[in-house]
Amino acid sequence: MNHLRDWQKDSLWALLALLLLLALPLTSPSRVVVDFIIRLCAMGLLATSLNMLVGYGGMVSFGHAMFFGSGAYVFALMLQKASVSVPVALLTAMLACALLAAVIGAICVRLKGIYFSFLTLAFQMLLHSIIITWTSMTGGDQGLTGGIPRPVFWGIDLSQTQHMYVFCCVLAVGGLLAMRLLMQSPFGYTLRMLRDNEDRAAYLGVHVWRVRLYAFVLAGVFAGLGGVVMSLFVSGAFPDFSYWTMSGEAVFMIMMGGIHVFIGPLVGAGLLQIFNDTVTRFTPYHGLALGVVILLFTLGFQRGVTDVFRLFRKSSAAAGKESL
Amino acid sequence: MELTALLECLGSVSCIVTQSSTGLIIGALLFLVAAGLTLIFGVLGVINFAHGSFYMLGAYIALTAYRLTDSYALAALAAGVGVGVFAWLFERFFMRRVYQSDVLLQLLVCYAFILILDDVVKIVWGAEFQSMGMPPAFQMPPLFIGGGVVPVFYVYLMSAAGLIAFLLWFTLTRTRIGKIIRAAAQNPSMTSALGLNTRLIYALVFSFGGLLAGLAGGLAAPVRSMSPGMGFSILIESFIVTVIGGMGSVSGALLGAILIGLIRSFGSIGFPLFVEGLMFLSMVLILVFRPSGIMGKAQS
Amino acid sequence: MSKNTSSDRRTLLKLGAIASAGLAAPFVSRAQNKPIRIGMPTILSGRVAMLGQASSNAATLEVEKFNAAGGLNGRKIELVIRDSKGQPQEAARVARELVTSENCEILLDAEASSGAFAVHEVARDLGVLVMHSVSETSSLSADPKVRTPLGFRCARQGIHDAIVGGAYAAQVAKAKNLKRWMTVSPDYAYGRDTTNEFIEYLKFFNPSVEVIGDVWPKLFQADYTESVTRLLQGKPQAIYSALWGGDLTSFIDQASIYGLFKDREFFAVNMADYAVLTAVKNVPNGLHSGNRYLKSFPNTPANTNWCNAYQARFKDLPLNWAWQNAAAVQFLTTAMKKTNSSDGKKMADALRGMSIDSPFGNNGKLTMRADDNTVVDYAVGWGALEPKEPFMAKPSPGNWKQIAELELQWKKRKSFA
Amino acid sequence: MLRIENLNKSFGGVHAIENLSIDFAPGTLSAVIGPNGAGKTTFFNLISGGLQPDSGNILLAGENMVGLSRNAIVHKGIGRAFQVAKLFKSLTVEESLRAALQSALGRAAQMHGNFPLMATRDRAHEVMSQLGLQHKADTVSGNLSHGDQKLLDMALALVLRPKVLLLDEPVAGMGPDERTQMMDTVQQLWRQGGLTIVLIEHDMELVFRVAQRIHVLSYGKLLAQGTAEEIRHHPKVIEAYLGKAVEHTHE
Repeated sequence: MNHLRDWQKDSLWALLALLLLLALPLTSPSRVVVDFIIRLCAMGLLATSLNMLVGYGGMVSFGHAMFFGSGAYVFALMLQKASVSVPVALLTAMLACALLAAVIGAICVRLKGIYFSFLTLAFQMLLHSIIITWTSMTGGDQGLTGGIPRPVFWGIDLSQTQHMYVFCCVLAVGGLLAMRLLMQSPFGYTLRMLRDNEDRAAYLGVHVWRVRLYAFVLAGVFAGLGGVVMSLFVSGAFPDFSYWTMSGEAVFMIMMGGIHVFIGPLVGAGLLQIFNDTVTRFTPYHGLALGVVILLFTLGFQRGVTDVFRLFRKSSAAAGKESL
Repeated sequence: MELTALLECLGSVSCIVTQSSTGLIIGALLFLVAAGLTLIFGVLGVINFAHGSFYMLGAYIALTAYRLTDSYALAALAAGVGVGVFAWLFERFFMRRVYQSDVLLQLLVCYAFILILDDVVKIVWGAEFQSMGMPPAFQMPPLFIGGGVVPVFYVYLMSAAGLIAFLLWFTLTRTRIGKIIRAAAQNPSMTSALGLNTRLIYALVFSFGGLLAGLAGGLAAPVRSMSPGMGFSILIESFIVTVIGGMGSVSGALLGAILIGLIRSFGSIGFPLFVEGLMFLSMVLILVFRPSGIMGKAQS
Repeated sequence: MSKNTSSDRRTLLKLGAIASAGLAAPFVSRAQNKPIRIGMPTILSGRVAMLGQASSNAATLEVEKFNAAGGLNGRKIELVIRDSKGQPQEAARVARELVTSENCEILLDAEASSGAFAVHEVARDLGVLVMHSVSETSSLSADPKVRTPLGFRCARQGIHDAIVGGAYAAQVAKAKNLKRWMTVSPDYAYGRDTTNEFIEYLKFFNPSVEVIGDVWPKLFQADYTESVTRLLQGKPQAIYSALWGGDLTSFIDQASIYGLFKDREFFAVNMADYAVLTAVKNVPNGLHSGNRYLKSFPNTPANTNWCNAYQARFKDLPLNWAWQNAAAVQFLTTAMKKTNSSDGKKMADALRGMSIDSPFGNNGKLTMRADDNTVVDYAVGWGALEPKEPFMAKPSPGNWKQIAELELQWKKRKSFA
Repeated sequence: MLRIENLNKSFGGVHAIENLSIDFAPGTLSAVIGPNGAGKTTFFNLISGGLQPDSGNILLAGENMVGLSRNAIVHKGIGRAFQVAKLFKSLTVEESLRAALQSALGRAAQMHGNFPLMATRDRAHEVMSQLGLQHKADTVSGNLSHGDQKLLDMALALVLRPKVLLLDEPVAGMGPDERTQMMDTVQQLWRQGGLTIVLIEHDMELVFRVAQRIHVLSYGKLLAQGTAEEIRHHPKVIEAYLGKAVEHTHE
């Protein structure tokens, strides 16, 4: 019965988080909070899905944002050009990301270490050039403009802020829960085996290439989900979404939040967003400020916030199971 | 796609001459920047993602030095030395502390400096783009060689690139310091066990890599306007060159640079709208079929 | 010189912060005295930071003038300037935040195109008045699918430049018998659109012109060698370029050493902007440009005075983005005075079709065209350049009647109208 | 059980394994010895699929393993422990074993349900108690002592119920007491039956004490094979190997 309890515990936490999120706008009428959380949903999905690869699988992807961008573009295009319903567009976007990730992943996951990173980066830049070049479909460098139509479905009208907020929260919490369950599943532990010692895992009968590919595809799908949320937020899709800067931001989020705790990337995304939103308000030299903060984290702590807490907890508990 | 144009060009000698010389010029400029990046990777095993920013810093230092002295040679020298010193400090106080860490931490430290340097340049030199202008000595009509046109200034830049390539090759393979550097690259613990100061070697190599980036920025300053953030496209270009040529291989960087130069000069005829895409595509193909690059050692 | 402007901006931001602290204080309750807050998302970092700097400078100057003159019945305008870093999602975020948390009633959007579209959608979503002051992309106002009743544009448009430039270049081509043309423009929407439109009107006014090749370097490319040699090989008699800013400067520097401009006419629409004119050290002969902003065009006291005031205040010459933002603020303040309110809908009604006195007008007046909420009648012209003040001695101003006619036909072809 | 026929492998012209044929009978405990560079580890790598032979056959109960991937060979029943323990350093002992088991059950990529699977519990505990690791069940592998790491490494191979267990220097880097203890454990495992064990070892005394049959490699070739007594007196072995080994133990 032990495994059932874990599963239920995670779901209960997710439900609680969702209820809290939904109650939040009631406590403060400010739309800033709502906007903040919608963006956090998008970036949290991106960062957490990247951490499935980096933190759990030991696969350092430099090009993860390509799926974020693909998700945004496919979703927006389906609504704009194919005029399908929102759920169909959502499913198509995730499916497209899965397919793309399967093709690119099949090539990338064969490579190890830094070469895997380079190849993902190269694919991302290639995809970015294609988006820029294929103007008739993507709108090129201007992005997909003109707004995304949001037909009402199941009584949900995404042009209303409240509906949109609830929708994004449900997508994000659902996505995060799904990733959590995946990472706690047998598959999740196989992934940890590969991270710790890929060679040994192969000698224990693990089909390394296949498991990595599954992880790559799954991470791509959830990054795409994040892209969908972002495209709803900005009502469009832009080449920047699949640019290296977006991947870089995601990498920084997971490093800032910590890669050894499931919600670390989410915490990192939140912290970076708070930092960014505050600093840009006061100075145009936010690059300088962010640079200093990054140096503080990388050289001072050498690890993310949640990892610091985890170490602290571990050292006070002297011993015990790893939380990951 | 304009494949007919490309085929037409390939059928004409003068077009081939011109485009090839164009490719060589682009390649020479690319090599100037990429050499430092690949040298640092080859010896230290770290990727200096701040390399483009070093280039930018070099260009700006050259600009100021040129305005002060009116001498292009002094400007380029100041750029190289200035950035070399900066790189030494950067290595000493920041990079050194993350050599043993995850590549992600190294990436972030460099990223932090990309952000910081962009803002510093903006504070010191302003947000508007700046231009140094061609020194009067090079304001002369271009040379006509074998049906192709080659500006005098580029002849000079190409010789500089060739000289640097030769000096690097000579130093690394024919001198004692080169032997020590190669030993430090292959087996750092053995090198320090032999009583050599690995740390100093690393600092020197990093600083020299920075010097090359700064020098490149200074050398190219007369024909490239500068603005904060200009380092990024330079980083991407030299990164592609380095990966294609083989991370850590100086001769690979030279080959990669020329290859990219040719891809750009001929690609701009055949695929005018997808030249950059072609560069990434070639990087993908190299990584898929020969991950360690043209001249790199095979993946273990 | 830029040091001064940035410290000015810092003071400005500080003032903004103090003012917002004052706003939060409880004793400010009387609605009449509540300042009118205008949110201004723009680009203050990265490669086009000078765009944001010129825009915010000019807007600040106009707002100061308005406030000094008593504001709107004592209500002053507060400009809240935010950096979007040139990222569309950040532009959307900043724009939303300006409205929802900074209580801005109006958005003055000084974003480049993709950011402008993102801000446009935010304004549509939140129902606030937005004045685009930088984006030159026609579809922002021309495409009825994109247009909103509360969205306006106070910026030049590529199509206008193309018609005027086409007419001017056709004349030069006739006079000098220039038949073989090539183009070199940055490979992105603005570069492609303006180039195609220019060529279209060049051929319209002079059918004997033949375009024998086109070259598309990347935006912010460092090395233009392959573009230059492609142009050399084509042996055109004239070259058109939509390159701008630092890219144009680099291109000219690199092309000069190849002797590309020798015995050739070069038409660069974005050349006559002080940033480029002052940066290019060796301006070649045979250079023609559209006006971006010139102190001497229109050659009126109002324009010269405005330029002098700007230069005195910021120790820098105004750029194209500067006049557009100044005019944008002029439109907004005039609409406020006319409706005696800062209500977006009322102001929008007033703005539609409104004409204002402005130094930047063709005949001293600027008009916000009613059909598509976009500015017309601004000073637009082309002319041959020389390396020193006044740079363009004999500009040929565009004919707005002709522009309007041709623009309408163009919109019909694009099924925008 | 495991038959090696005419196995060859060379690296850039150097013969690491040359025309090697050995038959490991079912249920035996055999040892492969040889000086450094004799090709012992290469031999194991060839059997377990880490390297592909240039020619020759590796037959497990008559079935040829050549050309199969590492994971396929594991599924056929050849388990392997390493000279330097290869562990999953962030997983606990029990988690490691259960993760290994789930992959043997073909459920490595199962995405539903929680880890660890119930189906893996009993076997994991069985192996832990066989090897005396039960009180370390919740210790993170990376924090284990050297000896325990070697045990866990062996346990990882053992937990999959291999037919043939390859042990690469099971006592490397251990103190004298630990060595004896480890060898006792190996012997116990073997006595429980059903398992064909092949070990590589440097420590001659241990090998002569436990191994039924000993195969001596030198420069990739089979020099001699036989019982401990036969090997001890084999002239070629004494000449080529034992001298060095004696020196080695005196160091």
